[in-house]
Amino acid sequence: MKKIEAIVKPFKLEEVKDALAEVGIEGMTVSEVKGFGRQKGHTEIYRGSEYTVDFLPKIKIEIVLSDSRLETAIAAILKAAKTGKIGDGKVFVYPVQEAIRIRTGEKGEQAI
Amino acid sequence: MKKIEAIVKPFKLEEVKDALAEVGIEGMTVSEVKGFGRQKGHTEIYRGSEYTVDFLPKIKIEIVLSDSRLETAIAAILKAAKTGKIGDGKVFVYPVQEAIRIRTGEKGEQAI
Amino acid sequence: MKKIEAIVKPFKLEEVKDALAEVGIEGMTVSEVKGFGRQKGHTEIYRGSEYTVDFLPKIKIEIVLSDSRLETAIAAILKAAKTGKIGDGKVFVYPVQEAIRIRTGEKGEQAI
Amino acid sequence: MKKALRLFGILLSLSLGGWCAPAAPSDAAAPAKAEPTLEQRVADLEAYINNGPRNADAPESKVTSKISGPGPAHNGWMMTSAALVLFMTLPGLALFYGGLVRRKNALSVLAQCLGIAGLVSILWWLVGYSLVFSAGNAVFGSAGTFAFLKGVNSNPNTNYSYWVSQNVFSMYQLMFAIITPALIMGAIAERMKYSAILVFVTGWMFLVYFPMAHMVWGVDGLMNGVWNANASIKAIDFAGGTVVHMSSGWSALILCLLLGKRLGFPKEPMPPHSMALCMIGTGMLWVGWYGFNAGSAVAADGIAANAFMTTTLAAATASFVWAMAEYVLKGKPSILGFCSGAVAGLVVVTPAAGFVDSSGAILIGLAAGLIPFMACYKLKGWLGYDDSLDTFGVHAVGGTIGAFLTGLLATSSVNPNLDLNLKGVVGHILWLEQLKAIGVTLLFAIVGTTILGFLIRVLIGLRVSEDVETIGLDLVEHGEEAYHD
Amino acid sequence: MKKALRLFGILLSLSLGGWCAPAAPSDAAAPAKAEPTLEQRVADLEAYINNGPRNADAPESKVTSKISGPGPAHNGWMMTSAALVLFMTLPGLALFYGGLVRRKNALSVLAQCLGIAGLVSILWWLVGYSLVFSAGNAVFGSAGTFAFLKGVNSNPNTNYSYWVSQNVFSMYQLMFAIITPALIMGAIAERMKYSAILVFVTGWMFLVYFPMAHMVWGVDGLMNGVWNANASIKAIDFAGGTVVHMSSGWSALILCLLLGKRLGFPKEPMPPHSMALCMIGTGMLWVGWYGFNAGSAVAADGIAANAFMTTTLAAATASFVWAMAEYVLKGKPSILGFCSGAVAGLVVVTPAAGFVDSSGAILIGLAAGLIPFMACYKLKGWLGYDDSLDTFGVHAVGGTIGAFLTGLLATSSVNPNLDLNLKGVVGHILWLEQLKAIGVTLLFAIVGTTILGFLIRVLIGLRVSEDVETIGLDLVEHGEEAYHD
Amino acid sequence: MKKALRLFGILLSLSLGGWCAPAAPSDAAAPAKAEPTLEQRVADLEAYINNGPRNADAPESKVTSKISGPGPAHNGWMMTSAALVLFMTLPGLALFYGGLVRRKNALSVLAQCLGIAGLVSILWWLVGYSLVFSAGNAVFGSAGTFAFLKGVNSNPNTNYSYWVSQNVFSMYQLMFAIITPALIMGAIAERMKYSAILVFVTGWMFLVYFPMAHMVWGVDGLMNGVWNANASIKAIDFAGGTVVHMSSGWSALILCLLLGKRLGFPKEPMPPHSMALCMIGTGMLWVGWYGFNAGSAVAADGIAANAFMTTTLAAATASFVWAMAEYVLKGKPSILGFCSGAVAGLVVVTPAAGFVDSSGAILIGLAAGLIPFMACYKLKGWLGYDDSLDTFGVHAVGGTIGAFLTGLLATSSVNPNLDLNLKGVVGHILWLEQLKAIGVTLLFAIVGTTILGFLIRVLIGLRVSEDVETIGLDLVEHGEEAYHD
Ligand SMILES: Nc1ncnc2c1ncn2[C@@H]1O[C@H](COP(=O)(O)OP(=O)(O)O)[C@@H](O)[C@H]1O
Ligand SMILES: Nc1ncnc2c1ncn2[C@@H]1O[C@H](COP(=O)(O)OP(=O)(O)O)[C@@H](O)[C@H]1O
Ligand SMILES: Nc1ncnc2c1ncn2[C@@H]1O[C@H](COP(=O)(O)OP(=O)(O)O)[C@@H](O)[C@H]1O
Repeated sequence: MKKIEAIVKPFKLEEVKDALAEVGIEGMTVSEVKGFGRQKGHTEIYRGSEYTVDFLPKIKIEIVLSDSRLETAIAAILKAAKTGKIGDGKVFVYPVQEAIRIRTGEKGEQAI
Repeated sequence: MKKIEAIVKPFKLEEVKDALAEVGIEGMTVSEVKGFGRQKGHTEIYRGSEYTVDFLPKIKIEIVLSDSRLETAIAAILKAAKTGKIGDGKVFVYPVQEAIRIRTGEKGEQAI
Repeated sequence: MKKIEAIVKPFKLEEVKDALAEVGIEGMTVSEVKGFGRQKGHTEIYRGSEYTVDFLPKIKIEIVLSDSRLETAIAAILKAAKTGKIGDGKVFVYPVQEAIRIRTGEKGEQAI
Repeated sequence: MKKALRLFGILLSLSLGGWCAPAAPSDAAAPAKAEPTLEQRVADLEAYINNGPRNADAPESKVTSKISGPGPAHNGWMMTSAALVLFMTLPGLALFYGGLVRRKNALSVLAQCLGIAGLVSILWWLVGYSLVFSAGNAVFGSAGTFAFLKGVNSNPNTNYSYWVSQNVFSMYQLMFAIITPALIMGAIAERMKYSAILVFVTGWMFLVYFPMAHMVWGVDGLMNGVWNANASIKAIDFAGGTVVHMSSGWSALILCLLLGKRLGFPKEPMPPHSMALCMIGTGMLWVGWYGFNAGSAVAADGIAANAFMTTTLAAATASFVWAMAEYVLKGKPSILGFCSGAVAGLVVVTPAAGFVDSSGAILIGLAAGLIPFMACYKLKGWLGYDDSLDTFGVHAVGGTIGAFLTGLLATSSVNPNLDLNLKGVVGHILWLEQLKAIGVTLLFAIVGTTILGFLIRVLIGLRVSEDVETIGLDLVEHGEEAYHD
Repeated sequence: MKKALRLFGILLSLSLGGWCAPAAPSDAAAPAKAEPTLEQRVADLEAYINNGPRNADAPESKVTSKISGPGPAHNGWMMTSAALVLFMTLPGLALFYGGLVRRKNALSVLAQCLGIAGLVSILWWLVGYSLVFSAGNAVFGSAGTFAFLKGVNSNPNTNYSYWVSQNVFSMYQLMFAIITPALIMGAIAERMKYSAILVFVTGWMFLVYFPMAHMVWGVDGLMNGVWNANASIKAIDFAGGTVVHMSSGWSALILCLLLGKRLGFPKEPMPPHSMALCMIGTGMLWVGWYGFNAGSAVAADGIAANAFMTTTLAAATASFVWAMAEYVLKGKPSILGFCSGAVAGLVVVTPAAGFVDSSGAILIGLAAGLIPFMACYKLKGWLGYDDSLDTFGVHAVGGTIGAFLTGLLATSSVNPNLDLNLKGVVGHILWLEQLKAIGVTLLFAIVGTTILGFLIRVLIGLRVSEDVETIGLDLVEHGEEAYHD
Repeated sequence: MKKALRLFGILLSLSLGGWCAPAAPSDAAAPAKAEPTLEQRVADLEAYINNGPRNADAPESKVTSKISGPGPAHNGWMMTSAALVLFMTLPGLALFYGGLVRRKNALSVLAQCLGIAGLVSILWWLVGYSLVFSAGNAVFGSAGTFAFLKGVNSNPNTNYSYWVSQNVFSMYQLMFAIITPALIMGAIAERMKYSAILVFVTGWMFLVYFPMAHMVWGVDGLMNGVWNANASIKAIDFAGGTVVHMSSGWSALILCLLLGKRLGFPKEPMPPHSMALCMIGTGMLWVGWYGFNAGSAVAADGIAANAFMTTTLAAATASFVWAMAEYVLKGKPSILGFCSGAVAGLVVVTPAAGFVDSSGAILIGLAAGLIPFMACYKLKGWLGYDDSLDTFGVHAVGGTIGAFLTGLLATSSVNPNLDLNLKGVVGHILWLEQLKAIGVTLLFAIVGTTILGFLIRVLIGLRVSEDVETIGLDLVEHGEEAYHD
């Protein structure tokens, strides 16, 4: 089993979700994060005090899935999340040792 | 060392925390996430515009611990977080390579 | 490739970011989390109802990087995030299998 | 006990009687009246300034008046006051309560306030105003006299004011009828079914609010000591200590007992989701309360002026005292402490505002800062009921203290109307009459709410399911969320 | 059609004419006048109470008055009303709209309301008040008479009020001129360029608002049926159903069509980022609307009192009916339903407030709870335009219904002024006159907005870029974020 | 310099003297007076309309009045105004400031506003009102005359108003006494100890506010140019440019210098946690300011009417100008810019509101939009002090400009009272007198705050610990959090 962690632009969430659904991925966990990278931030001014905001809002999507579905899932994400502009984000892949469904106690690929 | 990542229903947080404390786990990091899975979302209507909200609020609990405590910790979570209804969540286990306590610089199992 | 996950005190974020920039780390993802550990929480009272708040606000910084930069990055974080007081947080290190830049499709160390 | 039962019997028969009371005789064709003399015209103008009767208002008067309509200053002040009292509920109380609940139930509180505003307005137009403010018996007005606000136009109803348009007066009083049941919502927040709330409020208006308001303010009301020479109980209540705060506060206690505690109470933490909203609401309540208390003079006169002063002093003192009590006892003066104290001060001074002087107001502020404080901090813990937002601790306890203190502190040097029918009473046995009024109020609130509560529990259920309570009322009952990031 | 074209021609020439109309003759040196007798002095005082003319106000009068300045009660009420109407925009409408947009655009709505308040105030001072309220022709006042508010001091302008200071009257009317274009912002929220908005509003005031307001309320206005005996269209509009709600609502439709839909509409969910703010705004709108409607009597008299009552009843009924319709049809009474209903009720009753009685108000409340509800739930879906926050559904539909219902329900028993110039009209063919007024309003709103919209689109563009729309207007156009955690 | 020192000496001795001044003689047993004639009665009624004295109010008058109590319109307007001024602080200023701080300190600002409201009310009742508004010497009233608001009942105090109840007047003035120290909180936000704040405010009221208010508004005040024929400084200040804004603004500067910068300032970003709350607060301040400025006429008369107009024009113009300056210079008109401009406009017009005409108001709006703008954008950066929320930049700079411009723009055509004691001054050397008043105000504010600040720093410390500042004041000092998700 693997875990995909995709950092994407917030307005791409719906599209990525739909793309994943199309390739049969139906479980994921999503969180709001702030990203720092090549994409430049913006400046805010409050009565003369200028603040550079380096961190940009991003969405992190986490999916645990079987090794066999890894490639299709990544492809789906890459396609849906891409705008071609800087700041599109990353996909990271990690090894997973175990997965358990709390409701049933099922383990491994059954659980995801 | 391993990392447990447990996705649970929000109102179960306190119970899970207590259950972990009982088996001697005293460190964890918690975040608010949105989950997507078999549990169905709900519909919101604002002046005729209907929105299906697919993502449901969940809590992610992350615990880094020694291999030896892994099983008891998982058992405690499974017991405390279970309602038996769809959407109870998952437990994922990942390998951890290193842990360091910032305050002291201690490493490995000392650090957690 | 490795992933560093650093849990730090919120007001240390800027310093850690700057310290990482100095050693050439220019990509990271940050999120707000709540920590539970040795550091004690606080009590809030609302018209006679006392609540003990065990979870304290922390910042999680995630950095995926090449094995070669791991040590310098950790050293930079440890130095910048340390106050010496309880609750300074942890640094965890995980193995990473793959990284992809969505914009270009670049893989591996190219992507981070 | 026997006496209490007999009283109850009388009240019951009177209550029922009210519904069948004959409509007030319509203005019969009056014999032609004379034009006023110049002196009478000047006297009428002076009457306007002094908020007194025109020559034409005297019984059997034989002259007309050149200024028979409303008086602009009094009318203007009462429109302002009515708007201020609405402001207390929408959005004042909605925010005060809405900020104190958990995020997932924030909207449900707003829905309760909004729903009550709509529902009660319709009932008021239908028959409520008539039941309260037309002449009838000691407990109820007549249902027919002003049904559908028939005949309630811009001319004053001289039973209540010589110079304020009756339509304005009726709307001003509507705002009181709206906020009173809305106050109850504090005790049952986060768990009561919306349908049950609508049914409960409808019944409660008829069983508790309309009779209470008629008894205290109706021209022939049982406890209208100031204006009704025949009142059986010679009690006074300037702006609604019994009618508004006691009736809602004690009903709140009963209802939250019938309803049971919130899931997880008191173990699970349920901190206010937004103290900021709660404080905004408090500010609005305080500002709006000037309409409530100073407006209760039904004129922009010296009595209103006095009520304005006492309201300010009591609210400010109680707010400061409550928070300082926390400072001393807990080391931390809290925003909720300041807010609770302010509201408590306003509650306690409500029945007294137009009857006591500045020192009386400061005393009231002191009592309001300490006694409801103890009720919320200690009593609730001891007794273990789940009054979510302390409607009982603040409004029932505060309202009761207020009614009693009014009996001790009222003085006709501040309000000459106390000399009309209460000459031997004020300053002597008024406190005893106040205790009687407190008793009648408790009776109505407790009996009415108990009956209604049981009935609704049996018929449609009072409470949402556990699942709904866990997810939150906003999403399940109203299909919305308070915030989207 | 031909007739419509001819009317349009006349209107056009009148519009242009307005600019060159000769300034009103300055107060010529009047022959010395006599002191008033005691009886006249008393009559003047009575006139103040009754909101009538002083002896000196009669044409050709030969006496002076000892009370020639403003009357305090009417002045006080109008200052209160003006403050209330400002409160409707700042922060009322800003919150009502601001809560309904997405978080990333919340501030842009506030910037629109604040910018309009500043801009329109300056235009009003410059020439706006003069164009609306000085005598001129049927469509425009004269630009010069009151330019820079010259001569607009604390004395009443007896064309509009015997007792209210003209400077207060001018500020009261300014608040209307501010909220009207601000209402349009609901339709174009989340995508229109800030610079384009400022230019649009400037043009729109001259092309639509100033002529509309003069036609309806100006002393010699085309459709000022109540006060102008020579009005071509004998229509009535108490507080601005045509001038404020229809003109803004129909302009909003045109502008949002010219602008196009928001990116992602209707697929992407765009739920309100804070229903709590939206509800606070609603409460403030409701409370402020008392200044809008009851203030439109320009006195604290019986007509104001009536407007106060009808406003309350219509708002409360519509709020309840809208949410109950949702309850029945969708199973969930929503907070946005209660809020929308309240606003709809207030919109529909606006033209009628001082002309209908309590039953009329309840009927209006019913209509307001159901018809705009259908417009928002069904019409928008069918036609597919993106009126972000339903300015069209509520203000255009509601305003139009209101103008029409006023024709059916107005009665001189409530407002004797209807007997001045409209004796045979009210209760007979008034509805027809109202239809004509509706037509003229549609003409001005649609033609004016279309011309302006196209012009601005060509010259500087109406819409922000896709990138900006995605990131949000707050950050890019105003350099700020609404919330920082 | 010498002269300044001498002045200081005089002021000091006067200040101390105030405390021992003999109580005003109680109303001695007056010889029996005659009833008023019909003509006198009519004249009294006219006096009410015109806000003039009754026949009985004349010194040595031998008649009584049939309308010796308060006049309803003036009373009603002043109650409305007092409520509006309270609204400015609770919740207006609390939100304006509370929105601008970081989330972790949001509640601390609310606690400051609430605590000041309570504390100052109690001081005011105790002795504050008496020190300011009883007759005494040029700097202080007498402590005893109205201690515990003794004798402050619903009858007018004709030193200040013929028609407004003294209890209402005293409450109206209390609201000023509350908001003034609350304004200082902007400069020291996010780091000052709560206990130190309570002690500071207590001392500051006695050392700065009470003498300032007596000097400017007290019947025998040193700088009360309009009403005190013997005023040494013939300055004018309509609604508190010196008393409220300059005194708080300059004290704020001193206090924030004594306190030091916030941890991390100016490196760490400290953006407003909620511009939405800040804007709500701004709207409330603007609306409430009508009570502040138009209420300062202490009557609903033509002077109030004029103040209403000038307040509107100045606020709107300054708001627009400030934001447009940002638009031109930075490319982005910000919400905080609009809000700051509005507040600056209101500040600058405060001393002028009842003395200047509409063109004067527009000029004031222009100055208010540009000069404080520069102070906040440039001055603060140059000088490097940490005035957290720009109390100095807006209130001190704005108040000082306002006081000076009032000297240039005041005209008796707007306010005939300027002809009473200032005939040769207004339009000539008034600006010089204004400079003197500015000097005295600076003296009191700077000296008083410096002494107090040092004293408190030594005795209990001004500042929270670094740890507390890092965690946030809400949690540590008040035991609460502003929001729970
Ligand atoms: N080394 C990294 N580790 C973790 N997250 C990263 C890393 N580099 C980039 N990110 C995340 O990816 C986002 C996009 O990266 P950025 O460099 O801005 O653009 P691009 O993805 O187009 O190269 C960042 O905002 C950050 O959230
Ligand atoms: N493959 C997955 N990867 C990551 N998170 C998942 C995955 N599947 C489910 N989840 C998380 O677990 C939660 C519960 O899953 P769901 O399918 O709704 O019910 P159940 O846990 O009862 O099977 C989801 O809301 C989501 O947060
Ligand atoms: N075993 C663990 N797994 C995950 N996170 C942990 C663990 N232990 C501690 N943490 C995180 O580190 C933070 C600091 O830990 P704590 O024990 O309070 O102090 P210290 O870091 O000084 O030892 C916690 O708030 C929590 O977020």
